[in-house]
Amino acid sequence: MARDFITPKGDEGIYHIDTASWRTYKPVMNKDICIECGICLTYCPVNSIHKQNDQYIIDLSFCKGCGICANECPKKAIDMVLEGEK
Amino acid sequence: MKEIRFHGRGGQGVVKAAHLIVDSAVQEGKFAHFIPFFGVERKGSPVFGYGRISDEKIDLKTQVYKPHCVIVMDDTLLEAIPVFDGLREDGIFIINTAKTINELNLPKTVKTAALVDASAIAIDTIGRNIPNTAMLGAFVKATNWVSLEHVKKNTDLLFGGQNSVATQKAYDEVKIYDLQGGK
Amino acid sequence: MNYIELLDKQPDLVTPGTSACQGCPAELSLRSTLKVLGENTIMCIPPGCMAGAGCVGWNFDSGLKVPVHITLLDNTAAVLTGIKKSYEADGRDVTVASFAGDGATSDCGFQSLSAAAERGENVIYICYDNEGYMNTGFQRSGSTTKGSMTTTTPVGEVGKGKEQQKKDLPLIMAMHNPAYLATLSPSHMSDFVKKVEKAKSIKDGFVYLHIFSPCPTGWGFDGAKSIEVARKAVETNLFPLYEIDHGEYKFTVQNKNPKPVSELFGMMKKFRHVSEQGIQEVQNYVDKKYKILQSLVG
Amino acid sequence: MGKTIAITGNTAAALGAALSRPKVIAAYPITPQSSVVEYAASMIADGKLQSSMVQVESEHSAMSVVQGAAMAGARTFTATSAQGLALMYEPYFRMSTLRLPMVMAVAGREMTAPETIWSGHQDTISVRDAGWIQIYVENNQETLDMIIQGYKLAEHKDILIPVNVCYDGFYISHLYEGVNIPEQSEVDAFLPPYKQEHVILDPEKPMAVDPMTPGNLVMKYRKSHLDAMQRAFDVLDKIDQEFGDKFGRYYGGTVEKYKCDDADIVLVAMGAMSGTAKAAVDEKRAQGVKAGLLKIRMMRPFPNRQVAEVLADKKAYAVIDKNVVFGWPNGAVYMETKAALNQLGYRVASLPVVGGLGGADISLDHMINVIEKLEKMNKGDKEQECYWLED
Repeated sequence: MARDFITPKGDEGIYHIDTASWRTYKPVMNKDICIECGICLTYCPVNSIHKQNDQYIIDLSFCKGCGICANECPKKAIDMVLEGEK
Repeated sequence: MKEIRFHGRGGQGVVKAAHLIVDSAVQEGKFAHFIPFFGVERKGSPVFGYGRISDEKIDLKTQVYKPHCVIVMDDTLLEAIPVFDGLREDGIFIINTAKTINELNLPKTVKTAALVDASAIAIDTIGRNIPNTAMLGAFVKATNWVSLEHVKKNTDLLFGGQNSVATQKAYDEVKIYDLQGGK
Repeated sequence: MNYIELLDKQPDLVTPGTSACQGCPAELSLRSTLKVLGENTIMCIPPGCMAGAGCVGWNFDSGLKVPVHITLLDNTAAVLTGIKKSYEADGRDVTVASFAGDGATSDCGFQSLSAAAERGENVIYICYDNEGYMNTGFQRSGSTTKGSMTTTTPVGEVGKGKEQQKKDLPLIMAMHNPAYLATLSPSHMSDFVKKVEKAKSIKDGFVYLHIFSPCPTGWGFDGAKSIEVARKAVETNLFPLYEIDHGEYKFTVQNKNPKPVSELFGMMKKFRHVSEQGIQEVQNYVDKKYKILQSLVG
Repeated sequence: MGKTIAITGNTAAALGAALSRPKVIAAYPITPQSSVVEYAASMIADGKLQSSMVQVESEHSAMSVVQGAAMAGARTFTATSAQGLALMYEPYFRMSTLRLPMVMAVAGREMTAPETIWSGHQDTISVRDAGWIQIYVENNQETLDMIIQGYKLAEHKDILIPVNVCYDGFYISHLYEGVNIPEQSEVDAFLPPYKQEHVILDPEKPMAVDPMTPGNLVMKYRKSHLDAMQRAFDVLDKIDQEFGDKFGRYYGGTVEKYKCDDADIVLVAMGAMSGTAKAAVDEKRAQGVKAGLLKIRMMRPFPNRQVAEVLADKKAYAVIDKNVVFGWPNGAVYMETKAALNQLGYRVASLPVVGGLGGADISLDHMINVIEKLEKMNKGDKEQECYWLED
């Protein structure tokens, strides 16, 4: 796309970086323990947790592996697991 | 082109008086301007400004050094400010004073002087010692550079009340002295 | 729709991959805020962590899915005013909001903020308070808590961290008589969402929202604990949650048995050096502030 | 065609702005500009001006408010002076580099210290390299007319650069003289509503305005800005022609050449003092001296060709600066004029002159003295020492 250089503006797309590669540990949800309270979803800073078909799913595409979800889960249903394991 | 220097004190309406002269001249198809010289505006502090009236466009944007007319709104300024500086040989000196021509003791360089007790007229007409609109009457009578009719009309427009009465009264009462041969 | 469903279903208007630190609650707050404010929003973000994290865009790409402008550090509230005035003149209802750090808010941007609040501009000024200039490496700000170690209030033979108490920005802004003011914590997300919803509904004056935003990187704690730290700040009354709706003061989260601030101090490195006496000074300040708030609530 | 009434320069500025129908005005009072703010506010209070006016707490915020409004597509106006302009510097730079068109009137005032509130060009000269177009005017009529023209110039699709209309503090801001006020309908026909297309903050068209930008792209934005500035000469000349055809007043565009064609010696001046220089030229012409005046209207961008073409074949010229360049022993316009001649390969004897700082009067005698100094110079004369117009 030929671009004018009048005013600096970002209108071509959404800038993002691959934050998934930042992870050392990844969250893994134990669905047997999960009570589907949704607490993890409300605290995920990167919006990686969503409800799908009545289940909470962690999408790892941008998850930075911060561990807030695991820390805040009232049932301790999320484990932080070293990347590459399991 | 006629050049005028105005002297007065903050609160006496020097700028408004000058504006009324310019308004009148412009309405008469002439060119005129006024450049005030501001210090820090305070009631009572000396103020001055420069006016010009001409049949041709005025390009000058500078102070007046050789006035054809000096207007002094307050005779206490005679002691404080060099009001006579540069007044032309054929220049007119107009002053608001209750004093007589002899009491004023004007320098010999003044050849024509117009005296009017504008403060008394102002108190008498508008009820306050704001002598500017009365001084306009004296100015018109002494110079005839703008018409009394326009000045009075503009005074009515700007101030209303008894101000144009003050203008007329001063026009009628101003005393003009020819001091060519000394007083 | 409860707040969990709302946060789940509303579109995320922030780029999916910002470069905010792991566990950054400011990123969480920005996403949650924009989910509530929605697409009819214009966002101004002055220099700070969220701007630095890419939310204001890079090259030819935007960092948000709503219009965003990086204001100067010190003119955010004035720029909000100008944008809003233009839309008001067109008769178009657009939410105009900021997401500014505490430095841009309490320090050099305060003059423009104070004036916009005094004029009662119909804009939403949001401050995320991470108690310092974290984007540039944690220098102290007016909003830094007393005792805190920062790079400009270092701890050494003589230095004992920041010597002054935290500037109480929400209360200062309260005295500007805004249409709506609230303190928010990402640890209390239901309360958080309600307050942003209320802010969005205000059409008759200035809105000021102050979000407490612990910084794992600068303050020295594990990013997994961000929400815990934020919660502790509420529980200790260091950051009480209240709102002022057109002059009506109200605690939105009751705190019957506040915990000592020492519990908060123990959670992070920035207070590690603070003596008991130092903690007590902050405790006294917190207690005094809370009493003032109680008297305002009445 | 309108009516002629006597008004001050500040009123002329406010009226020029009002006739241009800005959507948003934000301003903060400062001597000698204050009555612009007051007059605009009174027009709004009287229902004569349909603008949204923000009474900001500082010039920094004034420029920031209009920047916000401009990003939302509004036509905006503000005015300031000296310290106010200095306080504005940060958003001032941003307004121009975001290429947001607007007009800001500046009642020129000296910068402190020493403490002063009076006339001077130091304020606008000091920000001449901040990306704005700067035009200096000579009287109240030109102030009003140039503000209207300024919008047309700023908003021209080949330009998109904000414009300063610089009028001398007191000597114009408080000058009271007759000004022809054009009819609103005439101005509307000359200056249609502005529709911003190159950038917008609008939820219907989401974009980041001013994302972080790497140096290789910053280079492109800067080059584009400089290119647009170079187009401003022609655009201003055309706007001046169009304005003159419509309103009967032509100003010469980038420069006004007053009796320059057959002149041997030329004064170069800018702003209110140009009027006094014209009077001096007339007086010396009456004595048989072939003098002329080159009035620089556009200071940024600097009309190097237009200036050099006038001066190239003259015996000598003097540039009267109402500012100084710290670091050179003279003023800025002199430096620019000399650079313009040099750039095109001309060498003409020249005299730098500085006067009028802090409201000091530049008198008719001063101007005549400068002409007389030039009369004594020869074509080959080297650099002259700066001549200071003192009492």
